[in-house]
Amino acid sequence: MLSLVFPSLFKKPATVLYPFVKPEVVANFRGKLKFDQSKCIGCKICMRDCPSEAIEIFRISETEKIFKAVVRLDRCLYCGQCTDSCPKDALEMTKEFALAHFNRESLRVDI
Amino acid sequence: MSKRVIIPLGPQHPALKEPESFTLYLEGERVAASNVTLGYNHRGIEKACEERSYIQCLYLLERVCGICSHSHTTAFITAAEEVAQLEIPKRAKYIRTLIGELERVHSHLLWVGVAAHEIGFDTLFMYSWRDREVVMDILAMLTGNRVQYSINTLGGVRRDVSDSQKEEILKAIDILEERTKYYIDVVTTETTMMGRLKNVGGLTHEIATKLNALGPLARASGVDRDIRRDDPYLVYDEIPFNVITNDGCDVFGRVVVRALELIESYRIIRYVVKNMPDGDLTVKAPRKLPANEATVRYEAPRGEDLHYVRGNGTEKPERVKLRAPTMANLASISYMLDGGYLADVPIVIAAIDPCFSCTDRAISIKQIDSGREGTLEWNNLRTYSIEWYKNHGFDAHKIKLSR
Amino acid sequence: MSKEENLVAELTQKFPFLSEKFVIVRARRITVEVDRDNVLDVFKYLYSVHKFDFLSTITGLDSVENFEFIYPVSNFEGILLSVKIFAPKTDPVIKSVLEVYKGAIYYERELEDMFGVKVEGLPAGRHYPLPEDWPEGEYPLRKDWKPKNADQPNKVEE
Amino acid sequence: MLLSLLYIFIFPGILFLSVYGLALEYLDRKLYARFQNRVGPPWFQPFADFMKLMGKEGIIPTHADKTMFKVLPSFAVAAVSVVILYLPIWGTNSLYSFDGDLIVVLYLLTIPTITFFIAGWSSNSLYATIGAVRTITQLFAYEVPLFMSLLGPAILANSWSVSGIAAFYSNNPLMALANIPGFIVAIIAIQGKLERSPFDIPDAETEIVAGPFTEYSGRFLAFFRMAIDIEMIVVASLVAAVFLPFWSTSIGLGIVIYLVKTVFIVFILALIRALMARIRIEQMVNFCWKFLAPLAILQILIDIIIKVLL
Repeated sequence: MLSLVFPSLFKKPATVLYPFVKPEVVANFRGKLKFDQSKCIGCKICMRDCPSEAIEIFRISETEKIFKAVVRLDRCLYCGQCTDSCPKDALEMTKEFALAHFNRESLRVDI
Repeated sequence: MSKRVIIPLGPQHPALKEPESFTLYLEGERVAASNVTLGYNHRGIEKACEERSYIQCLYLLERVCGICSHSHTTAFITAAEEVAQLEIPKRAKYIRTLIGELERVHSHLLWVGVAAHEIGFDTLFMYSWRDREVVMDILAMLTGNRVQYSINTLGGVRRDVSDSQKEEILKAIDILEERTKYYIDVVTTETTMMGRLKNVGGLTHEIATKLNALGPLARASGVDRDIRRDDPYLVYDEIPFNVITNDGCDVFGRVVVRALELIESYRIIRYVVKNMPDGDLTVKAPRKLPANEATVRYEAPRGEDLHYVRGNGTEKPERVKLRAPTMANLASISYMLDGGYLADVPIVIAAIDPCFSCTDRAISIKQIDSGREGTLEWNNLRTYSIEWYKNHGFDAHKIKLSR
Repeated sequence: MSKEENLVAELTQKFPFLSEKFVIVRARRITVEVDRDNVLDVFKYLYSVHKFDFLSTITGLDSVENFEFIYPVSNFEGILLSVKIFAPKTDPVIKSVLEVYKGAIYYERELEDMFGVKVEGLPAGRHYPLPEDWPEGEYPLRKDWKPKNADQPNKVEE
Repeated sequence: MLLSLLYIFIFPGILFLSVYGLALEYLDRKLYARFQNRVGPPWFQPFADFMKLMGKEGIIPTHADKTMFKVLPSFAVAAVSVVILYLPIWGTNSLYSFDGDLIVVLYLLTIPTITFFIAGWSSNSLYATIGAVRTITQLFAYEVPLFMSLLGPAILANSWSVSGIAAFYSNNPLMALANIPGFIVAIIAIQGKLERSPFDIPDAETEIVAGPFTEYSGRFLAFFRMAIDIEMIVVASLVAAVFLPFWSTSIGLGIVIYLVKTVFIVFILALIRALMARIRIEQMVNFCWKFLAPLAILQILIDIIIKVLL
């Protein structure tokens, strides 16, 4: 054990000082959702498949088929099922993380 | 004036990472008897599953336990696919096996750290967790997350493994194998560790069989039971591997079993990576599953994980039943604690690698003091303990500990 | 004949009332329906002769008019035999298997609390999977049981 | 008079001890972290911890003995602080010295352990009581080897005062080589004295939460932690004075040498802490009596033989 412990005095620490040093997340990280309004057809399969009722799709125009998505970050599990379920690939997951906030209302965001 | 001291260990205690309660009846430093109370983590998951579609259940069951999340989803999804009579592609099976074995590596390395921490050896804890980051990074690279992999879906897997990722895996496995061999060396030569692990928490072969112990706990008592070989699922019937058993019957034996299982897991991972066939990742799965039933046993890192699924022709399952390995090993805990030292309680509890979230998904336990032969009355056990004590040259009645 | 068929043949010979009750689902999976009064004899025979010494769990099921209980027992050959017994809802009483399987005590207590069945021969003990102050007559895993706030919508309000 | 006050309150009294104690605690924690390949705390962390604890509410349990509960932390700090007056800081002369102060120092060093015991006992809590019993059991195990390991050098130096021993070995540095077994025993025994791994049995957190200090909070706990920090300096200074024969007549260089010696001892202590698992109380007692005590007796024999030969 000594041969492991002693040399590590002179090695770079394995820990990362997180808030000061942002780690690089993996390429296919499942972070905050991103919504592409132009692709959405309003089928609402994502709403039906979401395990935690985190996402909702609203129609915002009376005349045209334009939709907006609202996601509740406090409920979202970041499982990515909605991106798999979406038939038009309107949803995708970004690398954005650290989404905490001080109140619940701020966690309900339009994406 | 009572001669025994009753020590609560939990629900909140530094030695326990999850809420559960052990009541220890102490005679000096010796544990005369113990009670286990669980239920603090009861979340009603089985009931909740009945009100969700199969896909939603999958993500719920993934959160039964953080560490064996892949075990629970794989067991559930295999059962669901059996209900639906789906044959998933070979490549998907290989990827599930790969993630499952990587999870076993991560779980066992985590356990080494926890066990070292329980006996006050924080340096080993820090180093084994540092090296665990290697496998965590691999899992994150493959699945997109460090803990909740979410790789299973009805009819296959969600992410593919590319050739460059395969190389990364093999590289990481080489590093891990070297590190694991080093830790085996440390654990088997470091005198303070040996002193703390040898002849602690004894569980003989007969008792282990009788109390239906499973997983590394049972294998360290010489019970040759491994679902991967006995009742193969996924592609384990194609993979050559050995089932590790040990006749130590103590905590040290459990360390050895887990350490050698790590080495076996590395072999399995290498085989899986090298022999992974090409093909599709998923087959088309129906949303409504027929009225049928299936029972699946899965060798999770901690032992046999059993899932029972019954469909009823709708989108939602009629009944989902899961039994986590810790649940079956609880009977052994009280047995192993009795007669040991207070100082050994944390390591003995840690030695079954308890996961109380899994266990508590729908259960709580008040275990009657289990004795040498079946169920001993508390008084008999206490008398037994006091006599044992006297025979070893120490009379508990002379200590005034409690007021 | 496969080992599953051998086992079925042998058990049918020993217990004639079990004929036609066996289903070989797939390799290593057999289910059998047993009358609740005979189940202990079957378990004793399985335990001692065929070394089915491992009881994984007891699954309870509420199938509207009946309760169904499934005992998956296994041996070292990897055969999982699911023994099913039924109890009508009007008379929900089953016998304890504790004398054969020592580890069953937790599973049986779970049945008592979650389904409200009476398990004969189970030693008195603590209120079991549920907290001590759980109200009488509330059995969560029965199909007609709903949580208190089940009618409150859990939707995103707009 | 003014000089005495200066000695007591500034240097090497309370102020120096608190600052240097916190500095050594930082060094210990930092080294421990670096041994484990971690980053470790920033330099002001022990000070920040101390200030934070001082500002927190001190909760006294209903069933505890209130007077004892409040008095004991200050008592522990006072007892360990007094010891420094008898230890040589620079050069070989301590501030107050008389023949036989070695015995006084050893007994003063026992007092904090006793206060831990009483503190645990008077908290009237289960974990604290068990911690207290373990503290006192451990005291009986390591105290005798520690005393005997210091006895050998004293016999060879023919002096019962710490400064006398220090002066002897500083004048005859080669003689210190005879005391290597004693040095090993002393280093191991002070691990027990300071309740550090592998002998952190009395406050084993995974077993009995925080041992005797389970019920302590706020400034009472702050004082106890300060007492433990000061105890570390004092014990390190004692071992340095008896076993490490380097000195200088000038005050400046003398203090530097003193600091180097104590830092060296803390380095060894941190290394041992990083390398060992916690052992059980009965293994600890066995180890102390079966290995440390004979080794200490061997040390005494070596010293007597050398003395006779000379």
